[in-house]
Amino acid sequence: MPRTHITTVINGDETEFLTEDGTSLLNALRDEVGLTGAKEGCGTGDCGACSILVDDRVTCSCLMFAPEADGTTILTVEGLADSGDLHPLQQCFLEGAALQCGICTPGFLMAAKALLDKNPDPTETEIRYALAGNLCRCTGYDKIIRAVQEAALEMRGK
Amino acid sequence: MKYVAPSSVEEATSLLSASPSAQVFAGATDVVPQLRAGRPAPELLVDLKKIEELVSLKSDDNKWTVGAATPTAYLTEDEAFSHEFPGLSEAAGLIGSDQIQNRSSLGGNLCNASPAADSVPAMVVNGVRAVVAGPSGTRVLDVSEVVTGPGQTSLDDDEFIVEFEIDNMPARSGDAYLRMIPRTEMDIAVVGAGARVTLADDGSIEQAALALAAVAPTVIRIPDAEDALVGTTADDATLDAVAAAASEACDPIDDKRGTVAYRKQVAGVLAKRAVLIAIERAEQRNGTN
Amino acid sequence: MAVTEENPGYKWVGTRPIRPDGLEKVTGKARFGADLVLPGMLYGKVVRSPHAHARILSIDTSAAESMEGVKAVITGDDFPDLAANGAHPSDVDVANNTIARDKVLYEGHVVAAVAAITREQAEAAAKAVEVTYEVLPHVLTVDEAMADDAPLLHEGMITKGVDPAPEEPSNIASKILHERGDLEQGFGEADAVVEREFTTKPVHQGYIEPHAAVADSNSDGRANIWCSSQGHFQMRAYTATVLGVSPGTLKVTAAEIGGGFGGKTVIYLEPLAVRPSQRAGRPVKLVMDRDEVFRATGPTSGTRIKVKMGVSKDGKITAAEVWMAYEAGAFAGSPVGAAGMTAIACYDIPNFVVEGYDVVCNKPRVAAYRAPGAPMAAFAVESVLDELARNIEMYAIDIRLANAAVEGTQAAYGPKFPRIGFVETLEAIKDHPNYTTELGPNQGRGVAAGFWFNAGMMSSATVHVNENGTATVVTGSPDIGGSRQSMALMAAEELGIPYESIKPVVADTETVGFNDVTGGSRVTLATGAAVVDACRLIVEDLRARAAKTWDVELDQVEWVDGQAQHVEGAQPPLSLNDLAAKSGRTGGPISANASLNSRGVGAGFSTQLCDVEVDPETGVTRIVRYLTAQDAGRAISPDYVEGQMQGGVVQGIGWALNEEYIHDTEGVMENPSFLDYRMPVASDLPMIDCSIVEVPNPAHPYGVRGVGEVGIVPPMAAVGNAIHDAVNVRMTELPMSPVKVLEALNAHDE
Amino acid sequence: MAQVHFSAGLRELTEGLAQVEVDASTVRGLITALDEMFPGVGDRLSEASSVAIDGEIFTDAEYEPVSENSEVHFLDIFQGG
Repeated sequence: MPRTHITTVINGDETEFLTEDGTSLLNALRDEVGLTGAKEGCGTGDCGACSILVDDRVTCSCLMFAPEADGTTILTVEGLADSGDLHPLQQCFLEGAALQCGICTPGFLMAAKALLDKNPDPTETEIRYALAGNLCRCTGYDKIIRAVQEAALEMRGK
Repeated sequence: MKYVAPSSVEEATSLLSASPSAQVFAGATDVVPQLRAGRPAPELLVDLKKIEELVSLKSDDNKWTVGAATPTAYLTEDEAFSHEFPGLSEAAGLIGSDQIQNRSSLGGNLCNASPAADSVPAMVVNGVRAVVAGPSGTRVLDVSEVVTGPGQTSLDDDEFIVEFEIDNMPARSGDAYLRMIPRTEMDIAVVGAGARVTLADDGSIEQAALALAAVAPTVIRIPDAEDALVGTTADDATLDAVAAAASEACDPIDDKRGTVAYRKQVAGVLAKRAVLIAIERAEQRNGTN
Repeated sequence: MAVTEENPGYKWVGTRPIRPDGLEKVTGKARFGADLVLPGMLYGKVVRSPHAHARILSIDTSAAESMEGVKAVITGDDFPDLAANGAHPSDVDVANNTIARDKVLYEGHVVAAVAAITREQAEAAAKAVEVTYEVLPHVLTVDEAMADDAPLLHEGMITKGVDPAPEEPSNIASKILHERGDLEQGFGEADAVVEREFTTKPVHQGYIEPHAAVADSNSDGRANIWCSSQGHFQMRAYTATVLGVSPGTLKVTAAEIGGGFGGKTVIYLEPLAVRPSQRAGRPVKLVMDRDEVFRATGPTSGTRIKVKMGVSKDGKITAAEVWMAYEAGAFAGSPVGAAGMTAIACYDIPNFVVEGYDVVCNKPRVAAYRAPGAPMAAFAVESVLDELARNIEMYAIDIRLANAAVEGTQAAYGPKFPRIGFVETLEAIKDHPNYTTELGPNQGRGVAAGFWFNAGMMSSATVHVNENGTATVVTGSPDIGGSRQSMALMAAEELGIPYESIKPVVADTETVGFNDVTGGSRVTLATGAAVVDACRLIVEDLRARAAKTWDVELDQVEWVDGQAQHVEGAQPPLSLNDLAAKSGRTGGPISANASLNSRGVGAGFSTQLCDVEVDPETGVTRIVRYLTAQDAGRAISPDYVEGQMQGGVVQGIGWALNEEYIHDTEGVMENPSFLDYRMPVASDLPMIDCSIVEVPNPAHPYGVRGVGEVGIVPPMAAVGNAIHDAVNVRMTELPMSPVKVLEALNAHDE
Repeated sequence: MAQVHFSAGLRELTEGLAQVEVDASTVRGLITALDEMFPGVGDRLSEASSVAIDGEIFTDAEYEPVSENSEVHFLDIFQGG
């Protein structure tokens, strides 16, 4: 089957790849582009482990067909740090022990970034609802919520 | 599966007419899980999001127009829209996570034809109209006429919804949507209830609309409850009658998400609560809109 | 906050530095099971049974084999017949669960596997494998399976633990029994007696990472395997058994693991990747979809449990009678044994009978899940105890204090307890502000306690001192919850060098000595003890090298703060860096191994306090406040001790409120997705308050007990007791979903 | 003599006895002695994964020493998660 040529900007770099039309953007990123930071936990948009930003909006990459990405700008967890300097969310997740196994962490970071970009001073409840699309089975969410609060505080201070 | 993203309504309809096994989609938030669950793959995937009018949100003096593929996040983020139709905005904001709401749309939520679609009761009570495009032009349907049964719509295979029209909220009116899910998020409604009321000058209810989701093969209106409300101030006895009418009108199924008895009982509870919120909002708007 | 016998004055143990593997995990670099790509790699796909119970009449693979890109198709016939070879029955079960031979025993049971060049080709080929079944009648619950004329899963299953052995086969794999004293006398002495029957549904571990394995094999059968596993040595052993090869021919590397909770202590995919890889001569990757994870892995047992208990007016439990039946799924081996031992282990009870049955049924074979078996039994026993406390008007905490097991109490399962910290967890709850916070309308408060043994088992560790005085700590225990941090903290403490100078590594099966699975809350205890032993060997070696350098006797050298010091100060100290830099002069590289079979397991106790609010019109329960107090022995890494406590509680809350396997009448799972298998999301929960209790385990160098499991034991009863406190209905079925709570409220009103 | 305790499930093999005294210096010696007293019990005990000696639980305890006054319990198989 002929494959479709896709041009995107991923983590700041113009990136081209070939894909079958029915392939999910998640699988294209992982298999064709070699970015395995986004994870497949469910493939149906229920766990958020595959969350990425597409044109600044947080999206489950498992629910996007790869050709839909043509012409978009994508940010994955691999592009979250600024040339080696961790994003405050990454730093706060580390310092606050907000991860155990770490499989959900890339998705949480991207969803939390989308939240803080939109709402720099969220309440605990707003954080909990904004992250409700991201499942974590290890932490009970407590330390994740605290890490996002901490990162928000730090980002507002800057 | 071949993917195409037409840039005009005409291009889309001609693609659909030419390919009987085509699937239109907007956010694909239902299509992808269904394909994964084993639904036969269509030959053609028609992405409607590149058609300008399908992704838009506008208002004029009389009405709002919402492109059928507009992400529901646009609705909840739009302060004017959310002020005009707080219940519809809330319903849109209940469709899945933030991730989903950046993709899901009113058109997709309606045409997926699930009895449990959150936005549909809120659209029905607001009298939303669907502008449907097909090979021979467009036609306008009341939203309540679109879904005919679980997974079934009145649209032809080569038709799709372009946009929704919603008349501005009248003075002294308010809408509300509530749903019951076991968790706080990320669930399909076990029961959903949308309500809208318009109050008379004396504070009594002049018009009422009540619609329930997930309690019948399609979203249903509850005329008995609406009739019971009109002319009253929604005192306890009236609300009890509303609840009873709502429970009575239900024709639900037992499934993994809830039982018949539960759905009937909770339909009454949510109907009552939704009406009360709608009344409160109507009082707050107090004629000045 | 910590209840402690003494302040040990550690420099690193008990601190909260950044975890060693953290940076890779927040930048997306960490490599999990499905992330590995090898040159020439094929994609595999498994073919599964659509039936709950059926005889396999034939499998036709010819169409699949002829499809484009398909490189191998395998079935059960491609594996040795272990039963015919006289293998141990439990090994036969492992093999037959990995791929069915004559019969499929549950929906999702593997019947074949394919490997092809692309994912899409593999999926198409899997669909093209034609299996002809003769559908058989099935049984889904313990009641159906134990019925007199129930269809049998295994024709030869004779109940173990019954004397004389039954002559007829049944679905009851075994019976367990514990008893002491005289029940009749005990109930005779009681002033209040409560008898209740409880049911619980199978629930899944719910790890976010689906199972994944990559195998690269050759025609000679040797293979490299990368997998997401809680124990790659165990995977090696199981895989070798199923393939009929020597374990030494397999090299297994543990990928980063995306959660396990017991569910990744067993094999599913590894042999199904190795065999096609061997056929094709190319690497094969197999990754499960989420629905495969639900249908064919995991869950823990659904149960039916009857509890009768009596108490005297002063709150002493006089007698307890517990009957329990646990679903094993398709093969023998439910955790009913542990359930029987833990059910009443928190309390000192003079008269009891605990009877349990391990029952097979046509559902996926159960796998370990966090304190396997204990949570369901605790739900039953702690609910009854709550009711007894109300009957005699005693506070829930106080009735537990009145009966609490302490050092010297003879546990219901046999031996006397050494020093334990149960009472301290009860007191920690009483001392916490949550205990006296005022409740609002429709709110209620519940208490429950739990016990878990914790495990020891076998571990190995190797410590290498690098030439600049840093150290590499190598173990074979996959890190599922931050254990590398604990290893580094203990090594830093022992060697006296900074935590940052230690690099903890999880090595493959060829690079480090044997390690049992990461399970049973054992890693910080047992692997930690191996690390401590290896570090102590290093320190001995360093002292000897310093003595050689100074030309003094060994006893003239002490190891203090990361350096060799002369006891009389006659020599300038030699740091680890100094000694490492010149190791060539003093005997060569500095390295030590330690291997052990751990002793001195420290039992874990947890007491929890839950506040709920119930909507009486919809039956929805929300958690308002939650406090967990747990005896960690010593919290080596408090961040990750809290993480284990909070994570265990929230899994328990999910189990309590919404999680369950739902099967249709044909035995097909109806909710194999995260949408309908409702695990808690962030907005469902409050912060989970933790009180780490530290009653050191005297048998461990740092007092560690193990913290991973016991936290999931009390929540279901804590939530149920809180619901009762809020709306006065006693919930006896899990999950306590809105539907069930509203039914109970309606029945109560009538 | 070490005190050996049997769980109720094992008592069918020990003529109903809950406890016996055995002269042995290791767990293996103890199992051998018990098997002589109660034929068949040895296999069952060897299947048990854990042994508690004076309250301390061991896995694969065959060669663990047992002292003069030790209290020994054989435990049913259980698995951690």
